[in-house]
Formats: sequence, C-alpha cells, structure tokens
Amino acid sequence: MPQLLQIRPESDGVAAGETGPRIEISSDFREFLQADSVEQLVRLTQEVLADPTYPTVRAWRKTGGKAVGCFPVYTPQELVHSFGMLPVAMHGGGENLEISRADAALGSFLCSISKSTLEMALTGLLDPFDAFVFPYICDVSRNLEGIFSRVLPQRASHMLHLPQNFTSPATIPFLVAEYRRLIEKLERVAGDRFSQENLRASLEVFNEQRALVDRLASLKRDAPWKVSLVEYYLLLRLGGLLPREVHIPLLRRALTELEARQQRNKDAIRVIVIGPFCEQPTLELLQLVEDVGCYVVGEELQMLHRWCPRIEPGADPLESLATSYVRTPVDIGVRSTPTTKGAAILSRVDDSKAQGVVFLTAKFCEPALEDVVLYRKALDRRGLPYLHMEFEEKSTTYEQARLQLETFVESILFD
Amino acid sequence: MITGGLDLGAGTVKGVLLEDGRRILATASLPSRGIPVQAARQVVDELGETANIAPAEVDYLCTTGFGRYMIPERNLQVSDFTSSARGAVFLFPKTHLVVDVGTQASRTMSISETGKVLKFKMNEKCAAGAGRFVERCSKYLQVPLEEMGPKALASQHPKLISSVCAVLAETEIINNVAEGVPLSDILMGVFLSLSQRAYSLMRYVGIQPEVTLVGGLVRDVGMVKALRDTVGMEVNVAPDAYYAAALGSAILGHSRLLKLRETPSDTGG
Amino acid sequence: MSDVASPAAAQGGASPTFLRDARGLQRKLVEEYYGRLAPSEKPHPPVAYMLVGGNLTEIVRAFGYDVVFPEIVALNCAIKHQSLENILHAESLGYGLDVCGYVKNDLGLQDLGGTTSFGQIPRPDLLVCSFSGCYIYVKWWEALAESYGAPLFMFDVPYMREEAPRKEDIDYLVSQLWEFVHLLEKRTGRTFDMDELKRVLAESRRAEDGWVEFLRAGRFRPSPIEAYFESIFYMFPINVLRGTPEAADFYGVVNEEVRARVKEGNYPLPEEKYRVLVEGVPPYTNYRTFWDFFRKWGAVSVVATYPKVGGLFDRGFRHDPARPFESIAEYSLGAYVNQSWPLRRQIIADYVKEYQVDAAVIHGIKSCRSFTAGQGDLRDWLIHERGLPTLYIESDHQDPRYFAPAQIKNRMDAFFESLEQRRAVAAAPGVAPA
Amino acid sequence: MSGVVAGVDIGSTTAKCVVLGDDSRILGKSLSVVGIDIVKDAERALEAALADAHLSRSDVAFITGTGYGRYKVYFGQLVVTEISCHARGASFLFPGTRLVVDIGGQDTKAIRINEKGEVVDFAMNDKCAAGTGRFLDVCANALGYDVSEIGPLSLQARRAVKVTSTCTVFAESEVTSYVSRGKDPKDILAGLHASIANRTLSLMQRVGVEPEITFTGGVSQNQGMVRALHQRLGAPVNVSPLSQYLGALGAALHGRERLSGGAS
Ligand SMILES: Nc1ncnc2c1ncn2[C@@H]1O[C@H](COP(=O)(O)OP(=O)(O)O)[C@@H](O)[C@H]1O
Ligand SMILES: Nc1ncnc2c1ncn2[C@@H]1O[C@H](COP(=O)(O)OP(=O)(O)O)[C@@H](O)[C@H]1O
Ligand code: SF4
Ligand code: SF4
Ligand code: SF4
Repeated sequence: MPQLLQIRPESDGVAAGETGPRIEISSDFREFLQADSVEQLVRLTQEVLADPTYPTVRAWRKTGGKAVGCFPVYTPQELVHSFGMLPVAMHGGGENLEISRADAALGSFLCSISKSTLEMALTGLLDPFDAFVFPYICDVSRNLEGIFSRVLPQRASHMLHLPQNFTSPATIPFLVAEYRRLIEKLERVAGDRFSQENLRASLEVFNEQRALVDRLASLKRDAPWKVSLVEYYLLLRLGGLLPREVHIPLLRRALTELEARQQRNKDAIRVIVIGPFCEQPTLELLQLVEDVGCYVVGEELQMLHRWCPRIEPGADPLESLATSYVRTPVDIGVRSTPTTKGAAILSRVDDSKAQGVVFLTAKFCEPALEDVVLYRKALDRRGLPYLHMEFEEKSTTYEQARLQLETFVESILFD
Repeated sequence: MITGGLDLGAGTVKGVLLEDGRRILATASLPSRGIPVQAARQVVDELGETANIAPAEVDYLCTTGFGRYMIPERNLQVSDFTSSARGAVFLFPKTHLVVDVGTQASRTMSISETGKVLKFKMNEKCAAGAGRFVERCSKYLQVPLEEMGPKALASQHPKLISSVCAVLAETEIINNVAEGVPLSDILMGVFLSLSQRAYSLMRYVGIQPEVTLVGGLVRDVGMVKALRDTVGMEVNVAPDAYYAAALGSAILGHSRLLKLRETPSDTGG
Repeated sequence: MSDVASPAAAQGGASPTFLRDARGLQRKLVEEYYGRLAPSEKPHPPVAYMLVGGNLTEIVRAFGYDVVFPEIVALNCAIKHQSLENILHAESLGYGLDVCGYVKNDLGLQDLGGTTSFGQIPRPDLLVCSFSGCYIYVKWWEALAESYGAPLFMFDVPYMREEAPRKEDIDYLVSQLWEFVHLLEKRTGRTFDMDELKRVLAESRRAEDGWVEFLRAGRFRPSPIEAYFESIFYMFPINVLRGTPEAADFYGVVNEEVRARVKEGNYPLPEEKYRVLVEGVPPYTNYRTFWDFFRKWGAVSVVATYPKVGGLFDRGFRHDPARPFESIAEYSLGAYVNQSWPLRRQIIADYVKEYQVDAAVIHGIKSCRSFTAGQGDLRDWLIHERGLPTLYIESDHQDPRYFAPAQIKNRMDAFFESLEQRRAVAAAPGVAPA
Repeated sequence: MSGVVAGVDIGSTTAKCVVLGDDSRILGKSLSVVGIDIVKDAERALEAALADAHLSRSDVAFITGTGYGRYKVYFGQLVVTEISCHARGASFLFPGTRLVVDIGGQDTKAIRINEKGEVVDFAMNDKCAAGTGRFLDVCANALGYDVSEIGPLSLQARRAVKVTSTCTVFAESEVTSYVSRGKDPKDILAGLHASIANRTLSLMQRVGVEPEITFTGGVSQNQGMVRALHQRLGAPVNVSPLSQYLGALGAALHGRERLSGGAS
C-alpha cells in the first residue's frame, strides 16, 4: 500500500497562518493528464488542496473561462456546466486557513466549513469565482448566502430553495421554476442564454462522471484493500476541482489501475462512515480511521457528486434534473425522510456488509447530529456497534480520535 | 507466567504485576509530570522491587493510557477503555457499567460479562469534568487533595456549579466563597458537578447494575458519595480500582500470551 | 456608569409593571388552554402538533383539531426553570450539546412522559411541519414522527429572497394546502367546510389587527410598552389561539390598557433614556435578569424582531377570508426567519427609522443557527453602514448553562456607559473630556 | 478640597490600584493577586497603593471601582466597567489610540475609541476563557516555567508548532502531547502565542482595526505576545510598563471627571 501521508500518532504542524506554496497549473491541465500513476495523481491533488487559492480554477480562467462556486450538497452543477462555466465544489478552507474574520460575522457555534468559506470570501481567496450557489441544505448554508450577498456585492450569489415535500405533485414544477430563478442569474453571469440542448449534453457528461464515481465506490466496498480511504477521497475530491471533461479520463485510468492492484487483504473490520456529507474531515483523520484497523466500505464523502445515480435527460432536461432531486434515493441528513431513517441505515449496513458504523459528524453540524440519534436507535435494536465522533476541518491533535477509534476496533475484535 | 500492565496516564503512571492472570504481585504509581516515560521506568523498578522480580522475568508487557505508544519494550498496547473495563471486571465480576474518572478525562463504558466493551463515551470538550478540576479546586480553596472528600461529606446543601467551562467554574466557586457558602457545600458541589457530568455519559451508554468506579477519583470519598447519590444506586469501589487500567492491561497481556503460546507462529501485536 | 450609593437605582427600581388586566387574562387563557389539553374522561378532539413559523392553525382549527406548539411548550418550560432537566435527558438520549434547545427540551420532555408544571402535554394525532424559516423544524418533526408514529404532513415553504412572492411560490403553496385539506378530510371523516375556514380567518384577522396595534404602540415617545419583554407574554394568543374569538378579544383588552397607560403617564420606566431595538430570541431561562440589565440603564425596547417569528403582521400582512388559501400561503412565507438576510436587514432598517431607535441589542442563541448565523454581520452592518450603536451578546434560549450573568451584565453596562458618555458629551459640547 | 483620586481594578486574577494626584500624576500604585475574599483584596489593594504614595485614606477625595469585581469595591463612590476604564487609561497614556486590546486573566477585549477616548464599539471573547491570560498561565505551568519567562522564551523559537486549540482546560494535555513528541518548548510557546494572537486579531476585526493600537492588561507584559500581535497585525502596538494598571488608571480618571462635575 502506498503510504501517502507520513503520519505519526500526531501530525507535525507548521506555524499558524502559514500556508503551502502557491501552485501553478497549466490551462490544459497537463500536470494531471500526465500523471502516470494513481499515487502521483493523488499526491498532486493533495498539493492542490493545500493551496487555498484554487489553482485549478485559476488555470481554467487563463483561457477566459468563468467559474461558479457550488456549496454542497444538492447544487445542480449541471446547470452551471450547461453555460460552459466551471462548477467548482466549495468544500471549505481546509487545515491551513486561519479563521480570523468569519467568526465575527457568523457566530461562534457554527460548523467550520461555513466559517472558512466566509473567511475565504473576506480575504479575497474566492476572487477566481464569478458567482456562488448555496443550496438550502441547512440554515447555515442559507444564511451564509445572505452574508455573501453583502460582502461580495460585485459577484452574484444565489440561495436555491430545495423542497422538502417529496410527495406533492406540485413539487417538481416548483423546483423547475426554482431552477429557472437560478438560471436567470446564471444567464447574467455567463452573458448567454440557457439552452436545453446544452443542458442535455451536460447531464450526459455528469452521468459519465457519476458512473465512474459509482464504480470507484463499488471497488471500495468490494475490495477495500485495493484503494485506501485517502486515495479514494482525493480522487473524488478532484472531481469537483477540475473540468469534468478532464476528471473523467483521469478517473477512468485510475480505476483500471486500482482494480488491477495486487494487495493483501488485512484483518480489518468493515465499517461505514456516516455524517461528513458537507464539511469534510482532514486527510489525517480519514487515514486514522483505516490505520487503527478499519476498512471503510461505505461513506458520505463528497456527496456533491453522488447524490443520484444517473439523470436521463428526457424530453425536458430541466424537469429531469428536478425530478432527480425529488426522487433521489440517497438518504443523508439534509433531506427530510421521516420514519425511514432506521431502515435506511440498516440497509446501508447490509449492502456494504459492514460490521459497525462510525458516525463522523462535523462539529456544530446540527442536521447530522440529529440523525445520529435516530440511526443509533435502529443500530441498538440490531445490536450493531457504532461510534460517534465529531471532527473539525482544522485540527492538530488526534489523540482523542485515535483513542476512541482504537477502542471501537478493540471492542469488535477482542472477546 | 508474569505479565505487566502499565498505564501511562495524563497525570499519573500506574503499574501492576500479575501472576498467571490471577494474582496481583505488586502495584505502584507515580505522577507523570509531563514526562511519563521517565515515571514509567521508575514505576517498573518499583514494581520489581516490591515483587522481587527482575525485569527479564516479566513475560509480557502491555501498555495503556495516553502514553501507551511511548514504551518501545511493550509487547502490546490497548486503549484505556478496553483496559479499565477488564480491570473492573476482574475486581467486580458482575460489573456492567464502568465509570473511569482520571486526571483529564471522564469515561464510561458498558461491558459484557467477559469485560468486552460494548458502548463507550468520554467527556467532550468544554467540561470541568475530571480530576484536574478537583486538583485545581484543592489549590484554590487551600484544602489538601486528600481532605477534599472527607470535608465534603459534612455538606448539608451542596452548591452546584453551573458553568460548563472549568476556568469559569473556578470563578464561580470563588464567588461562592465570597458569598459565604460553607466550604463543605462548595466541595460537595464540585463532586456533584463531576458526577452529574459522568452521569450524562453513563446515560448515553445505558445504565445497568453493577456500576464500578475506577481511576484516580475512586480514592475520593466525596466523589464516591456524590456518584452514588446522583445515580441513585450502589457503586462499587475498591482500593485496587485505582489501578484498574494497568491491571486490565496486564490481564489482556496474559490472555494474549496464552494465545501466542498456543499458536507460536503468530508474532503478536 | 452607576453610583454605588443607590443600589435601588442600580437594580432599576421596582419590578416591572405589567398590563394589569391583560396579564391576568393572558394567564387565564394559558391555563385554560393547557387545562383543555389535559387528559380527561371526555372524548378529546384530535391534536395536531404545529410549528410557529408559517403554521396552518386556521385550517386544522376548521377541522376541529386542538393545536399544540412544542416551541411554546418549551419556552414555557424555560421561563418556569424546567428546561434543563429535559435538555439533560435529551442529551442522554444522544442529542448533542449543539442541538437547538427547543428540540432537546421537547424531545426530552416527551420521553419523560410530557408532564409539566402547567399541564400534561397530549400526544399528537397529526404532525404538521411547516418548513418555514428553520431547517431544524424538519429534523425535529422527523424525530417526533419516529417516536409517535403519527402521520406527518410536510408543508414546504419557499425561502423569501425577494420582496414579494412569485406566482410559482403561491401556486406551490396553494396546491400543498389542498393536499393538506384532503388529508384532513380523510383523517377526520369530515368534509371541508370553506365557510368555517372563512369564519376562523376572520377571527384571525381581528386578532392580527389588535396585535399590530399593540406592537405599534412602541412608536410613541416615550413608549408605553416594552416591545420585546412584554410581547413575550402577549404572543401566546396570536400564535396559539389565533382563529378563536378569545384571541381577538384579548388584544382588545391589551390595547385598552395601553391607551390607559398613555393617558395616566404610566410608562414601563420612569424615564425612557434609550429606545432600543432588540433582535433575536430571548434567553427565556433568565429573561427577568436580562430585562433588569436594560431597565437599570433606562433602556426601553420599543421594537423587536422576535415577536415576528409568527408572521410579519406589522408589515401589512393579514389573513383574508376573501382569499382564504392565497392568504394562508402568503402568511406561511412571512415568518421573520424565512426572510433572507437582505430582507431582514431592510426590515430592521425600517424599524430603526419608524421607531426612532437609539441603539440595537442583538441576542444570539448558541443553539439556533436560523436566527443567529449572520447576526455578527448584521451588527457590523448596523454599526458601520447605519451608524447605529449595536451590542451583540450571546447565550441560549433554553439552556441556562449558557447564560453567564456577570459577563452579559458587564457588556451591557459597558455598552450603555459608552452611550451615556457620548450623549453627555454631545449635550454639553463645552465640557472637554480629559 | 484635595483632588487626589484612586481607581481600584479588581480583575479575575489580580487587583490593581492607582492613586492619582491633582496634576494627574501617578502618586502610587499596587498590584496583588486576587484571592477568595474579594472585598478584603480590594481594601488591601487601596491600602498598598496609598502606602506607595505615602498617603492615607483621608487624603483621597474620590474612589472608583472597576473590573470584574467592581461591585465589591464597597468603599468606592462610583463603578465603571473595565471597558470604559481601559479606553480612558489607554488614551491618557497614548493619546493617538484608536483601538485598545486588553488581554487579562480571564477575558480578552477589543475596544475601539474615538479621539476623545470614548468607547465607540467593543467586543469581548465569547462563551469561554480560551486564549486568555489564564491559558498562558496553564501552559507555562505545564512546561514548568513562570509566566514571566514564557514570552522571552517564545522569541527564541525557530519553528513554531501549530496549535489550534486555545481551550484553557485542554491546553495542558495539548502542551504535554507536544513535549512528549519531542518538540522544543520554545517552539511550542511560539505556537501558543501565535494562536492567541490570531484569536485576538479576530476579536479586533470585530470592531475594526485602526491604528494606533494600545495593548493593555496583564498579558501585555509578555513580550512574546507583543511580538506575536505585532507580526499578525503587521503594525506596531503601544505598550507601557503601566499597561497592566490602565484599568485602574482609567477608573481614577473617570473619578476625577465625576469629581469635577465633568461629562461622565
Ligand atoms: N488521594 C486522593 N484523594 C482524592 N483524589 C485523588 C487522590 N489521588 C488522586 N486523586 C484524583 O485522581 C486524579 C488522577 O486520576 P488518574 O486516574 O490517576 O489519572 P490519569 O490516569 O488520567 O493520569 C487526580 O486528578 C485527582 O483528582
Ligand atoms: N510579567 C508578566 N509576564 C507575562 N505575563 C504576565 C505577567 N504579569 C501578568 N501576566 C499575565 O497577565 C494575566 C493577568 O492579567 P490582568 O490584566 O491582571 O488580569 P485581570 O484584570 O483579569 O485580573 C495573568 O494571567 C498572566 O498570564
Ligand atoms: S456542515 Fe452541516 S451545518 Fe455546516 S453547512 Fe454543512 S450541512 Fe450545514
Ligand atoms: S476554555 Fe472553557 S469554555 Fe472554552 S473551550 Fe475550554 S472548557 Fe470550553
Ligand atoms: S428557529 Fe432556532 S430556536 Fe426555533 S426551532 Fe429553529 S433552531 Fe430552534
């Protein structure tokens, strides 16, 4: 197994405020396309992530392209793509960003992704973007858009209302109209008219990406020893930073390589990781989960690319897009699914043949916190072991996390 | 067969020597003062002296506690939860719920008959929930640590602490002193606050008798009383429960050693 | 600054005077309400659980339901110092420290059997989730649906990002309302009676008129009412009893008294020194203490945003028997926290002008993101773009562990001290400070 | 009537008293640790400052109390919050001050003031004692140093360790975990100072960062903190040996105004 991060029980730090070097990427993304192994691709991704100035977006702009920041989870990136603009996943500021202004504007008891996203807006790190879309996945994301509209008045920002009534026949027409509100703004940003034809093509591009992402997830589920969680995560994460047309061949090649990997199956317990559907844990934490003796065979990372399997463009692609949200089977914390929570977690456990569940919820992420209680009830009834831990985008000590994860593994292994 | 268990805690290092997984030969403890490795060496020496056993005679060494990775000679390391649970069951075989209150953390776990951890939970941040807080109060209130508990027992109307933060809690205590609240009530308030925090952890994992208290606070009669009152049931305590984690790791070391001897090809953890 | 010599002045004098008859009547209404809900031998009307923001009280009332608002039950618990026990219980069920205190209080209370000092809270026969202004509503009702197995109607209300709703919003809402009516017909076996709904709406409208008259009394100088602290008591009928004649009559009594106050010169404070706008949910667990911090400085809350969580009636909206479904749809959009930040800022700016506000106090709630996330930015905007002195303080609406009186008092003292100083300097330009 | 005034600042950690003469010259001052009997501590602080000034109680015309324990200064005639006092004290020493940063034992404040030394806006650390003087005390203790040593030591660091948690309660374990990983205490200290500076900056930004900046409170005696703030701000900060007394000084000045019937 390639060792990606050299992690001792505790990771080494750098001085506060210090960030990695600025990375320059060519406008044709050849650095990625020329990577000759998964390891190299993943290492490059790691470097790109350490640079908070969005190197891939800057590269895209070199040829005059426009970019739209998409906050997780259900932002219809296809719409952005259909205008020929680059939809970029906004997944917070990562470990190296110092938060010093966002705290004051937002409040203290809020998740890190909201704070770091605002901090980036306030410190010019989001300058490479022309517009931002925030879905109504929670009150924080929603309110964040309201602050963006004040602090970045020269850029468009939009709050997309996501319906929570999934049974009314009026929901899909409403969501189509809701998408049209977004389209009005995107048209202004792009200086172009919306085209059904283009959207149809975009849907197909995303379908291809989704199919590959799905293949990767199946590999992780069926042969978790072939791809580490960190590799897996970085490959997905890259999908929100590069043009899809670039990510697709990269991912395809990576899959071929990974599927052929010869690797010994360790004696590790199979777990699913529930909760990080929006804010993302640090790489160290992800690695720690597997280091202590787990195989992660199911998770909620990078949901922005994964909330539905496939969208048939159909006669009215906009309606198809709306339908996909309303009918999506994915059951995460930012979607109303009364009375089915228990069944959902159990079927996920069964599908992945997991031996336990690790709830890894972002600190202060209330939707995730509330689901844990309902999930726990179902797991208790079934007698399945679980562990609940909170994480933050930024952390320097992993002692408590390690202690709890080790105990969890020991509690399953020892008799 | 002699196995050693070493618990490198945040505040104290504790050690136990165990014969055949059954008989405690020696126990020892020393404050870790930030350098647990040094303290651990001294604890090992002391154990050897007490039991009259040379280091080479120890067949297997298992470590636990936050410094469990710091001892290169160890044969195995286990987490604090796993080891305290084993120790608790050794002392009180009917234990189903273990409460471990140490220097910096309160932990609780529900366990099976064999001492296997079923569910566990530790205190989250923002809690004046463990031994260090008692130590600081002892300093502030100028009551020696050993006298905190006995003095608290005289309390008639314990004064609870509402602040969630240890620092702000200290201010609150000082305010109470200034307002003339009797010392015993303040002290009992400290222990009750600690036990209430432990209680909410216990409720999370599910309360089932018997409950056993382990860790440093087991030495404190005030804490024991407060916990009994808060939980409303009997709580097992024993002097050796102070060493529960070290004891448990020695026990785990023993069973690991047995397994190794059965299957010599396995090189062990 | 305050003189040590006069501790009475430091405490703000006697305890606050309330509207005499109105307060008594309000108590009676609350008592009767919970009394009516209490279990009894007689067959009980079915109970619908409802959320304050964007609620559908009128419709369920037209079907003969009793309405329970867990938010209001929770705040009643907090005022009576009973919230902590429920919260701790919810935490032991696994609800995290950072979950909304209302949710924890309610779920803890339910799990403990639903008994409060003011009555037994009945189990729901129907859960109506008006997703208006707060995402946690959705999560909360999911948990209730799971524990009670009662059917849940999800009423999805679009977030307001523009001054006026669009046609598609209203269409969406109206069709959901019809679906709701059909659900109620099925559950009760009654056919929908439009005339009954219109009757209820007419009562609502009457109550709304009265409520607005009360709120707008804050525009007088000095203000005869405490728009924040007193409203908390008078919000019960407008939210819980709306659509009944009792609610409408209640505001008649209230306004009668407000007029009497003006006539007798019986104001909330002997001297109104500062006219304050208050934004945010109150710290219910300590709200008297909080009030005293204002009174001490002669600060009167002349306008507040919190009383608008149940609807922005003072901005002109009314339920309308002539447009029953459309007006209910419009109502549901109008919860204060369902307004985007640009709209919220506009509302506040209008209030500042209309109510001649001298300063703003923002009270942030640690466990309520809907209201709180972005209040720091609001503070910044008020100070730097509007030039309004603004104080931000934080505690919790339900959890007394987060109300730190000494800290909050320190901030309030410093804030009003600085206002006083600046005012003194402005009034006496001849006196040069050191 | 004598114009001697005194200001007594009862903080969470220390009690300070300043006795001011007619000409606003400091005649005497005192600094002592606050114990559990605040009322007595206040008395003692005043007595000590009077002794320092060679004056007796009857020489003082007006006493103002401030700080966290201001309501316990029973012998005073006026109470003012430490926010107003630090503002006044800072602008007295450094008339160009527009922003005051006060880091004391238990809280941190950023106070924006106008040219007259009046408070325009202020912000305080919310919810907790993270990143305050107490935090540094605990860290110093964990490393086996006195607080007065850690600042100078941190200046000798080569590579600051990254510290994210400034929670006072968990500071100790975080610090020990770095030590156990073989980190140089100097580097750990530099990291701790940097992280507090960052937290402080966030507070300052709440009210608006505007030069001149005056650093007050006990922690301003710590050169490491002064440097860390300077670096994070990219601008110098005023400090004075009197910085820890600015609250008491401000209180005395407020008292002087009240005495002369000025605007207060
Ligand atoms: N004799 C005693 N009386 C009262 N309390 C004690 C005594 N000895 C230890 N303690 C308490 O126990 C705590 C140490 O617990 P321990 O389990 O040894 O910690 P750790 O293993 O985390 O280092 C101390 O913080 C102190 O509060
Ligand atoms: N010489 C010094 N060097 C470094 N830090 C100091 C020094 N003197 C005091 N401090 C710090 O100042 C803090 C006390 O500050 P102070 O302003 O007196 O607090 P308060 O007003 O809240 O009582 C102490 O916690 C300590 O960390
Ligand atoms: S992490 Fe949770 S609370 Fe934060 S924005 Fe995402 S969903 Fe909302
Ligand atoms: S300083 Fe206190 S309130 Fe702050 S994080 Fe630490 S324990 Fe919590
Ligand atoms: S608006 Fe705030 S207080 Fe009300 S339910 Fe939602 S989160 Fe809780």
